Amino acid sequence: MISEKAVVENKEHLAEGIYGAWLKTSAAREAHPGQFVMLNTKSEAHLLGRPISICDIDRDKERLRLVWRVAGYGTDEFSRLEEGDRIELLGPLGNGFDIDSLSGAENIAVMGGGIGAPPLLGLVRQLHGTGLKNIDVYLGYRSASAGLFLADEFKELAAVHIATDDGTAGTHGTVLDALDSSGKAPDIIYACGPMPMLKGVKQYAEENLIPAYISLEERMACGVGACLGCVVKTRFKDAHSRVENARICTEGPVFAAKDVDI
Amino acid sequence: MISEKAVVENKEHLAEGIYGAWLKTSAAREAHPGQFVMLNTKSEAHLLGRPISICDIDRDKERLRLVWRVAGYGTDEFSRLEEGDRIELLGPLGNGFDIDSLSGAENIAVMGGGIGAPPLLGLVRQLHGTGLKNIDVYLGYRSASAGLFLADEFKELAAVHIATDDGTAGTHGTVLDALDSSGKAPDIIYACGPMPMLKGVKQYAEENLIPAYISLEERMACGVGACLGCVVKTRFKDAHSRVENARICTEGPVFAAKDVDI
Amino acid sequence: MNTAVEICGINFKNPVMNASGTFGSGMEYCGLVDLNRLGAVVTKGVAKVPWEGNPTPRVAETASGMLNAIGLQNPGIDVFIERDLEFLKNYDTNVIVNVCGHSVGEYVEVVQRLAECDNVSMLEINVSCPNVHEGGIAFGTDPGALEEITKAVKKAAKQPVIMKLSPNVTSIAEMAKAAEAAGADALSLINTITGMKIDIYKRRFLLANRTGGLSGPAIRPVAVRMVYEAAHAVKIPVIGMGGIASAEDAIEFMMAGASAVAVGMMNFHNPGIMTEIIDGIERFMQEQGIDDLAEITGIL
Amino acid sequence: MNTAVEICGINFKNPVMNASGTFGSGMEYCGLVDLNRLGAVVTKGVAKVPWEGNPTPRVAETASGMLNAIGLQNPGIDVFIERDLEFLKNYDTNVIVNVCGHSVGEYVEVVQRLAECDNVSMLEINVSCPNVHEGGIAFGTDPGALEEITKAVKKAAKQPVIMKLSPNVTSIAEMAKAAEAAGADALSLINTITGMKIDIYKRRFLLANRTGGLSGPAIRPVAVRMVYEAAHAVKIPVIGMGGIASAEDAIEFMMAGASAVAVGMMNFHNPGIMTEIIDGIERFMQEQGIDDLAEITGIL
Repeated sequence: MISEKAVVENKEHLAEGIYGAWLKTSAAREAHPGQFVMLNTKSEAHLLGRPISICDIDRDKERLRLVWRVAGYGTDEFSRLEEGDRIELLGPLGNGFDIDSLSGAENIAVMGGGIGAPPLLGLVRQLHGTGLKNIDVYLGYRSASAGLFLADEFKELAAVHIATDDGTAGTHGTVLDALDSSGKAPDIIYACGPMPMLKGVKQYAEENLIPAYISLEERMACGVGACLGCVVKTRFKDAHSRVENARICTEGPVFAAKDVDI
Repeated sequence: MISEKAVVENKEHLAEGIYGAWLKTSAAREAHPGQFVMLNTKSEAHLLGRPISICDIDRDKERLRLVWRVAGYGTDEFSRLEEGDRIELLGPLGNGFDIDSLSGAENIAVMGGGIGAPPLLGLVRQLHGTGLKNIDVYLGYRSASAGLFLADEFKELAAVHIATDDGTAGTHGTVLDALDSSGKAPDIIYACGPMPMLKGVKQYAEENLIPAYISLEERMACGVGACLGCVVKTRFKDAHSRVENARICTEGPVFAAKDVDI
Repeated sequence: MNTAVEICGINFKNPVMNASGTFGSGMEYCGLVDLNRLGAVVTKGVAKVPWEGNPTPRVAETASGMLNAIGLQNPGIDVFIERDLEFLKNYDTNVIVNVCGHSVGEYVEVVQRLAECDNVSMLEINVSCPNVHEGGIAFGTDPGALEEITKAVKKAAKQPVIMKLSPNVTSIAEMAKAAEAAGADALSLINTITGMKIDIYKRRFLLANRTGGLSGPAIRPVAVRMVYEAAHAVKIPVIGMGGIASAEDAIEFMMAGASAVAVGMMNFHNPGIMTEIIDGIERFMQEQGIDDLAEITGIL
Repeated sequence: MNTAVEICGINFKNPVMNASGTFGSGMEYCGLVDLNRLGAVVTKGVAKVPWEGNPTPRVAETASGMLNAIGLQNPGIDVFIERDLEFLKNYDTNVIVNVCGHSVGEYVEVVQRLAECDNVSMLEINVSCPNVHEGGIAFGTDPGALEEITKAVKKAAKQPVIMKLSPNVTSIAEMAKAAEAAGADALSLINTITGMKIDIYKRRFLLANRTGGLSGPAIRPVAVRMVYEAAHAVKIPVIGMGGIASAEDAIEFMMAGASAVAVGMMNFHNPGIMTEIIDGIERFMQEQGIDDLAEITGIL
């Protein structure tokens, strides 16, 4: 984990309100898919770091790709970053996706809802690199008109199934509807997205007796596990906290769906 | 009085820590020498306007020239303004120099100490415009090495006498020492500068029984006379406040030296 | 859609007014702000005789806020009536007169003088100025003293009485209840929080008065909490203030329980802010399908 | 030049430590911050048994500050002693253990357990957490309750006792005197100021706990004023905190009367800030020709 000024190498406007950038930072050396970083705004009135998930990793060039949605002051300021700008970064943070948990799984479902999709791109690239073939990616968007960001990049690595809230592309509905209409029967799920979707994934996994790993979000202050601001209720006493709370920034953001109460 | 976004037309770095800019603003229409404007920073953590005196006025092109010294967060931010930038401006504010008070005076002394010099340039330009010839300008600086900002521009309009704290240019000492060594006997003084200098000017004027007009500074909040943050003790009950306090931002910043307790 | 609110039987065209002391009597701002658009103009504190106020420096900037220690400089009630109140007769807005004093008797004298004035809609009794040592804050931090002065003022007052509460107390609910029990018609809060700033290079206080009142967005969360606690402790209406800088902030105070809101130091940053907030409240009501602000006042 | 300070006979290599709750036990930050450079590590509040804390959301950003309502989640004294205190034995810095409880008895039990621990330099008694309803803040806002718990803790304590005071009181001087009279060895202040933030679009509180504690540069002027008032009311040393974001801020607190200072929320913004402040204090002493910090402590 390092704290340094990263340099913006390029900026992307991927869709309505969705931006991305490659940041030059030595944090890339130790980063894994599913981890995140904290970025500071330049404003003395907005002092908490903004957690942004890592979309892609380029270890050789020591670069991290971040993709975010403009949701407030910080992400709006970031959307105006330009090449060469420097930005305070803390990371990589969190546990990331546990690939070992695959243990012989053959049909892998990767499900991303809205701005939950970006952290899954690095995961799918890693899974693809291990030679796994049966990877199905389910991506949920508001509408085709708002832009199906990252979909084409996922297609280079896996079979992609689109769902949209308004039916303007792919299945009319959620990623779970897309899974349903695909007729596939995954034996493991990796998911990131809004809470209603994650609840659906958790329920699906429990009904089908398969493991699911979900990436959670919560308001954070420190990002490193010190402030205990971002916890999730757990089924068992957490080894660190000794209560039924786990730190999303440290024990997470990725949890086995069965272990958390959401 | 206008509140609007002014546009930076050009930026000047005049001397060590001394910057200037011409701002396009309709406030120029009604501005007079000796008045000031309030400029806002872009920071949500630094919310009070910064009072900056008007150095020069271009009514035709609706431009105001401001010259300031970097003394804190705001003036430092302003020093990084670039052509085309927009900045929130409120002004023109205050009374400015009262030319009618000349009433037949022939030998005019204009005294500026340090960052007190800029507001006097517009005054001297105005006096010069009225055809007055015997205008002597006394300018005090820290050191020649730090830069004798605006001195050449004053020279185009009047006889300039320099004083420096370290003697590296002109008289070794203050503007009052420069007046002394010039052998001149002014019958009116206009002055702006640090408080010790203004006290000296007030004393000189009283000893020599001549009128002196001095421009004062104080920490301000509103700049328009509403908050009563910036007052100076007066010799007589002030017509507005009904106590022996006058608002520097409204009754001033220029006062007859005899009327104020400094 | 209706932005009007009623407080103590008085109609306000909208819930937005200035906080006392940040707007003079409107005179200095009338060239920049259309006073007719405001729900009310709240005048700077006035006493029975002229007050000199504190020595300078009187103001200092802080992170997202400011400190002030003006010390209630004012020209006295005589000049105020003949000049400031006369000026305000030119405008179609409510006038709320903020009253200060060094003793119960002084407050009462000013209130009696104002009883004759027909363009005064309400009185705001300033028992919470942290920068006046004789009296002032004392009334604002002791429930007994607050009840005493509230009763005395109510007896003399012709207009409805707003007691302006200090945040520098352990329990704002207790103070709110004391004022209500003593007959206050409404409450306004918060006044400023006592603070201090030091120039470490000159080794002296930044304010000549040593301490001053902290205001601005920095204190907004404290103000919202206290408005919520006060509004839930009493039945009389509450006027909320403390760092309001946008229509969203104004709505936040109303949802916390405020029937109206006042804008303070942000008038200095942007003289147009009150009219912008009024426009913003209308936009919010349209977007959210709110016909009457009563639908959201104290909703939490 | 000497940056060391002595508090209750204990030597601190410099006056800079973290504020409890913003730094865990140092474990999470030890990869980013050299704990050996700090004057002390102040651990997060620990109780006799594990506490679950409050529901989420527990934090919210505000203008130049933040609100938190963690609710003192902690693993309990057993785990704390065997894990956190063991970890801190690897570092050459003072350890100040922050103690919390729901009753006098619970505080005393924890203090008794800590009496056996030889790498605990001081105890900080948290009687001012605004986010714990049973106990906590109650002890911090009533002078009588504060005296009672201070006496009980002092009787059981082997290490010097710091009472951490709440700013949510009418008179901080009265509370400081009560703690001193009851035998406190030192004071630390300020804890957070109770605040609230509302999501006006979702029409709900931003914090699940409704209210939370406001910290950060926004409240610094209030903290400096209270440190000044407390330090001038008592003879025991005061540890100052509240929005410190730079060496200049730290010096400001010391000039106001603090013998040492704690950095809180700004650790979240910049994990390197405490060491930067230590370096900055050294630079300031050099520039100003100060040999010993005692020269400027309480100079105003």
